[in-house]
Amino acid sequence: MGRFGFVAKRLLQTIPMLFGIVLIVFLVLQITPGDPARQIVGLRASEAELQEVREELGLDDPVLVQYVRYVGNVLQGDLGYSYKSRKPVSEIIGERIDVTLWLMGSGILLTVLISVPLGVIGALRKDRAADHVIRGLGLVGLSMPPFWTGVILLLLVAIPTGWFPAGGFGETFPDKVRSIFLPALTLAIASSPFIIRGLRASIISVMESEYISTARSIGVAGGRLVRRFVLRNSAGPAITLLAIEMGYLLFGAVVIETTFALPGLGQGLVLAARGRDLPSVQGYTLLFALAVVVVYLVSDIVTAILDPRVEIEA
Amino acid sequence: MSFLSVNDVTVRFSVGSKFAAWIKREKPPILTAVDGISFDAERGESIGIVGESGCGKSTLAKAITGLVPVASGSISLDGEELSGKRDPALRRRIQMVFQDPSSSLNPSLTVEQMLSELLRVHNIVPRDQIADRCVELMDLVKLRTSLLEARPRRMSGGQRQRVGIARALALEPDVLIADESVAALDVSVQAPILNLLNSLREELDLTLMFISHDLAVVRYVSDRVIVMYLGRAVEDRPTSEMFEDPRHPYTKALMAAAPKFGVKKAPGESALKGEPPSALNLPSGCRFRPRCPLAAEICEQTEPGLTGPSEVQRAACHFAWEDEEISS
Amino acid sequence: MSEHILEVRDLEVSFTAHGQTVTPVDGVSLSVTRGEALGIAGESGSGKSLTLKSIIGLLPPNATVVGDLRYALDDEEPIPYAPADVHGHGISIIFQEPMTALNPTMRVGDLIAEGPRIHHGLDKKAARVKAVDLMRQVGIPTPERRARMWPHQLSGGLRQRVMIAAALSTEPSLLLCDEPTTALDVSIQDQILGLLQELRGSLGMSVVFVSHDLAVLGELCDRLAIMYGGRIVETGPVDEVFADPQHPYTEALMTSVPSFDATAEQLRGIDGRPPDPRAFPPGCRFAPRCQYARDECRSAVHELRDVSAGRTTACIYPELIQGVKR
Amino acid sequence: MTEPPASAFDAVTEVVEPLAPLAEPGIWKKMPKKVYVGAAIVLLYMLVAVFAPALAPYDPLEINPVDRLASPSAEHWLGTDELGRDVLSRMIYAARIDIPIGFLGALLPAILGTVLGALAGFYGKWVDTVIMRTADVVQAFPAYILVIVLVFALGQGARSIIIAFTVLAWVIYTRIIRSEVLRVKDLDYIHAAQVAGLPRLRILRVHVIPNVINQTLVYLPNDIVFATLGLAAFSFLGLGIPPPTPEWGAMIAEGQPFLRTNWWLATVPGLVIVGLGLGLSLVGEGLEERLRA
Repeated sequence: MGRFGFVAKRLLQTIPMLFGIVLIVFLVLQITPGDPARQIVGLRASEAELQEVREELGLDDPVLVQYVRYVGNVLQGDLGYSYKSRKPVSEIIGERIDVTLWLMGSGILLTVLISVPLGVIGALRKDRAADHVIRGLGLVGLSMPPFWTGVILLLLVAIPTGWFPAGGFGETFPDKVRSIFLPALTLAIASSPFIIRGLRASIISVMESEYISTARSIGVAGGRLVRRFVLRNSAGPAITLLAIEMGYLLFGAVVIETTFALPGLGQGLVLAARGRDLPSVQGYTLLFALAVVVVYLVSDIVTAILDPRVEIEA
Repeated sequence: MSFLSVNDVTVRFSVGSKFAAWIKREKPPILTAVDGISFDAERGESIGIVGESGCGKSTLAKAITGLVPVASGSISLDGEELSGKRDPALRRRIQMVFQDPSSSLNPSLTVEQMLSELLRVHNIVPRDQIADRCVELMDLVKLRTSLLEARPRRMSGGQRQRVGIARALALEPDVLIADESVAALDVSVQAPILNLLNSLREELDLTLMFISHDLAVVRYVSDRVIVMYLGRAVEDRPTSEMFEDPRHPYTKALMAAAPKFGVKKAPGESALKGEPPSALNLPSGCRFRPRCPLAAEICEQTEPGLTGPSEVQRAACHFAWEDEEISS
Repeated sequence: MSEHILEVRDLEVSFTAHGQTVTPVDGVSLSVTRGEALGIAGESGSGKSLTLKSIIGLLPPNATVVGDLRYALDDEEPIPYAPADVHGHGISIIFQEPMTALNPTMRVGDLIAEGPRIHHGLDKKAARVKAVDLMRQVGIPTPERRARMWPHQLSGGLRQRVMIAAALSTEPSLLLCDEPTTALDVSIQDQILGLLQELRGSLGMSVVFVSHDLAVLGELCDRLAIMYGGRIVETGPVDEVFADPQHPYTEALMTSVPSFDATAEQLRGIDGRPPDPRAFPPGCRFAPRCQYARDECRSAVHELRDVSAGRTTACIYPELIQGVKR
Repeated sequence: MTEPPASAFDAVTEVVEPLAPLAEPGIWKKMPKKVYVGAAIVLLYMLVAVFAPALAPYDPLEINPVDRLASPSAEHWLGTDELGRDVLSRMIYAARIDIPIGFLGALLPAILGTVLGALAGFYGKWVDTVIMRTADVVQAFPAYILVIVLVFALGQGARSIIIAFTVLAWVIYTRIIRSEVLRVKDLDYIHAAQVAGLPRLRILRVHVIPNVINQTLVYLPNDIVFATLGLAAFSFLGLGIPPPTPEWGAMIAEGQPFLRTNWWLATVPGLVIVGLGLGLSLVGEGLEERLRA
C-alpha cells in the first residue's frame, strides 16, 4: 500500500475539488449582472436577434442544465467564445500562454536563485548580522507592491541603462530573455521573502533536531552532514512552500504583465475583466485554478516520495 | 451489588486508513484496547491498575469516566448504570486527575476561576459560598490560599497537580481516578502527592483508582492491584499478597524487571524477552505465551480465564493456582 | 598510563538571553577511569544533561562553556580536546528519545553504516555488512531485514538498540548515556540495561550514565555523582552512597520513592521544588528544602570535601543525616 | 520536522506554533520594541486619514489644466499630476480609502475564518468536512484571482472588494484556528472539562477559544498588509476603486507613463504603501515573538 495509496488518495481527492472549481467559475456567470446576449449582439440589435443568440447559448435553460452543459464543454476543452473577438477562448489562451510560461519559469528560477542562498545563510548565521539584514530586507520586500517594484526597476534599471525594453515581449530568443528579465526579477523580489523565511525556519528546525546531534556525535560533519542529514529533511517543507508560492506568483504574474505590458494570460484576464468579456474571464480563471491544483498535487506527491513516514494515513 | 462495578468492558478503536481498507476491500482494522475487563470496587477501596504502554490501562480509565465509548459491557456506580452519554449529575461522581501537569490545567484561568466554574455549573454550593468553598478546597490539597489568584504558568508541577486534585474534588466525587498522576513529576515531589492522595481517600472515603506503569508506586497507594497486559487483566489480587507471591508470569517478570536499590544488573540478562505483539495481531491462546517462560501446549490452544480462589484473588494463567484448590 | 580516561575540571555552562546570564552548570568537576561506569543523578534543572552534552560538545550554539576538559586517547595521559576531536573518535552518546535522535529519512542500517564508512573507510557494501553485525551485537532480531527499515517502523526498544549500534559503530572507549531508558517501558528498560551491562564487559568501555532514577543508576554504575542546582553535591561508590548517604539531598531522594521490597511506611519526599537556574539560592543550594539546614548553610561556600576514601560531599553537617532505613 | 508534512493545501498549519493565551497576565505589557515602533507608524497613518481635510493643502479632486505635471515646489510639495491635481493632497486623501478597506478586508475574514475554524476543529465530523472542502476549493484559486472574478461579478467599488477579500481570506484563519483547536481539544484540561460534565458550548467558549484566539491576532497585521497590497494592485489594474477617487495603487498606474519626466508620481505612493506595510509587519512580528509560548 504505502505511498502508492497516498498518491491514489490524493488523486481521488482532486476530483471533487475540480467540480467545486468549475462550479464557482460557472456561478460567476449567474451572479454577474447584465445580459450576455445583449453584450454579444450590441445595443442596436433587434429583440429577435437577441432571442436567437439566447437560444444559441441556451441561456433560457434551467441553471442546472446550463451547469451540466458547461461542465461537459469544459471537459471537452471548449471554454466558449470571447464576446469581444468572437474567437474560441481556448485559442486566445493558446496565444498568450507562451509569455506567462516564460515569466513563471524564469520567475521561479530567479526566486530559487535568490531565496535558497539567503535562506540557508539566514539559518546558518541565525541571529547574527547577516541574518538580521536578510530578515530586514524580507520585511521590506513583503510590504512592496509587486507592480511598484516593477516601476522602480524600470526607473532605476531599464531607463538609465537602456538594456531592457520598458514593455512588450520580444520575438527572438535573446529579445525574449531581455524582455522577460525585469518582470521575472520583479516576480522574484515579490515571492522571495516568503521562501527565504520558510526555508530559514525549516533548516533551523532540522539543525536543532536531536538526530543532527546524533550525526555529529558519530563524526558526520560538513558537506556530508548537510547532504545526508539536513537536505532531505528540509527539502519537503521547502517544496511545499514553493508550491504555495505558485498561487501568489500567478497573481503576481497578472499584475506584472500589466506593468510591463506583456501579452500573457494575466494581462489577458485583466483586459477581459475590464472589457466585461465573461467567457474569457471564466476561461482564464479556470486555467489558473487548474494550474494551482496540479502544482499542489505534484508537490504533495514529491514530498511523499521524499518522506518515508508518509503512509496512506497522511 | 458492589459500589463501582465494571462488567466485561471492551473498548475498540478503528485504526489506520478507511481508504486503504476500502482499496483492499477489507474492513478497517479494529484495535481492541480494552478486552473484557471486569472488577468490582467497594466504597473507599483503592485499586491500582498497572501495566506497560499499550496495555489499555488509560483507555479503561477513560471508559469509566465516559471519555471514550464502551463497545460492550457495562459500568455501574452505586447501582446506577453509567452509559456513554451520562447526565452531568452522574458524571460528577467519577472524577479524574491527569498525568501531565503542563497540559491538565487551562492556562487562561486562575485557580479560583477554574474551581468556581465547576461549583457554579453543578450548583455544588450556594452562589454566595463559592469563594469560601474554593478556600476550603485549597486547604484540602494543602495549597496556599494566595494561589487562588494564580494561573498555571506561575505554578510548579507539584502545585499544578494539587490544583488538578482540587478541581476533581470540587465536584465531590465518589470515585477518583488518578491516571499516571505522578509520572511527569520530579522524583522529590512525587511522594507528597502520593501521600496527599492516600490521606484524601481516608478523609473523604473515596474509591481510588490509581493507574501507573510503576509497580512500587501502585503498591504504595493501593489495597488491591490489577495487572493488565494487551487489554486483558492478567492478575487481580490484594496488594500485599501479590507483591509477596505473584502468580502470573507477567507480574513476576514486571517485578523482576523493575530496578531495585543495591541490585546489580547481570550482563545481557533481562526478566522479559522480546516485546509485546501488536494488539492487531494477537497470538492464539494466551496472549502472553510468546514471551512466557512457562508456555506449554495448552497455552497455545486455550486462553486462560481470570480465575482464582476468590473474587479478589484471580490470575489468568493455566499454572497460576496449580498448588492450590480453586474454589469456583 | 593514566587511570583516567576523562577529566572534567570546573565546568561551567551558561546562557545569556535578554541581558541576563544563567549558569545551569556551575563548577562541575568529575573524572572517569577506564572501564568504569559513572552515574550522574539529579532532577530536572540539575544540569546533569548539560554536563553530559558539554563533554561531547553538543550544546546549542548560544551556550558558553568554560572549564578544563581532558580526554585520554589509547594509553596516553588525558589531554585537552576540542569536541570535534572526539566526535566519532572515542566518545559516543545515546539519547533519551530514540525517535527524535534517529534521522527520519534515513534507513537505520545506513545510519549505523555512517560511522564505519567515515572512520574506517569501508565501502558501501562492507559498511552495510558491518552495520548488520552491529545490529546483531545489540540484540536486534533479523538484523538484515531491519537494516532496511525506517526509524518510524521500529518499536521504541528497537530504536534505542539502533541508537546504541550507531554509537558503537565508531568503536568508542567512552559511552555517554542521557537517560536512555526513561522513555521506555519497564521490561524494555530492563533489557536495555542488561545490554549495556553486557557491552561494557565485552568492549571494556567506560560509561557515563545520566538519570533521575537512582535505582536505575545502581543497577549499572560503579560510582555515583549526585547533582543539585548545577553542582555535584556528593560522590562515591554506589553501594556506599546507598548504604550511607553523606548529603541530605541524596538521602531525601532515596526516601521519596516508594520501594519495592519494604512495607509501606510514610514516604518523606522533599518540600518545595528543584531550584530555578535563573535564581539559585545563596549558600548551599539545597538548604531551603533541607530538613537539617542551619543558618550557616545559607552562606556556606560550595566545596566537595573528602569524607572517606573515594567519597566526597558538599554538606557541611553530614553527621546530622539520620540515614536511610532500608 | 518531526511529523510528516501536510498537504500543500494545509501547509500553513505546519508553521503554527502554540501561543500564550489571551489572558496571560502581563503579556500585553512589555512588548518588544518593534511593536511600539510599528504601532506608532500605523497610528500616524490613521491620524493622517482622520485629519485628511485639515492636513491636505488642496482639494484632491480639483482639476487645474494650467498647472499640469508641475514639479515639486513650495506650493505643491509633491507636484501635480496629469490633470493638475495636487499630488500631496491626493496621497493624504487616499489614506481614507486604503486604510479602512485594508483593515476591514482583513478583519471581516478574520472573524469569519476564526468562527469557522473553531467550529470545524471542535465539532469535527460533517461540519469539518463541509468547511474544509470548501476551503480547499477557495484555495485552489491563485491568491487574488478569485477577487478579480468576484469584483467582475459584483461590480467595481469598495464594497465588492471587501466582500471579495472576505470570501477569499477566511481560509487561512480557518486552517490556523482549526489546527490549534484540534491540538487543544486533545489536551487534558479539555478532557477534565468533559469529565466534569460541562456543556460543550461552554467548553468551546471558556476552555478552547481563549487559548487559540491569539493566533488570529498575530496573523491579522500580516493580512492587513496583504489586503492593502491587494487593493492597491486592483486599483493599479483598473479593477479596484474607480477614478477619480484618490487611491495609492491607482496613483502609481496614473504616474507610470510619466516615469521618465516626473518619476516621483509613480514612486512616492509606493513608498507610502511600503511604510504602512512595514509598520504592520513590525507589529505582527513583535506580537508573535512576545506571545510564542
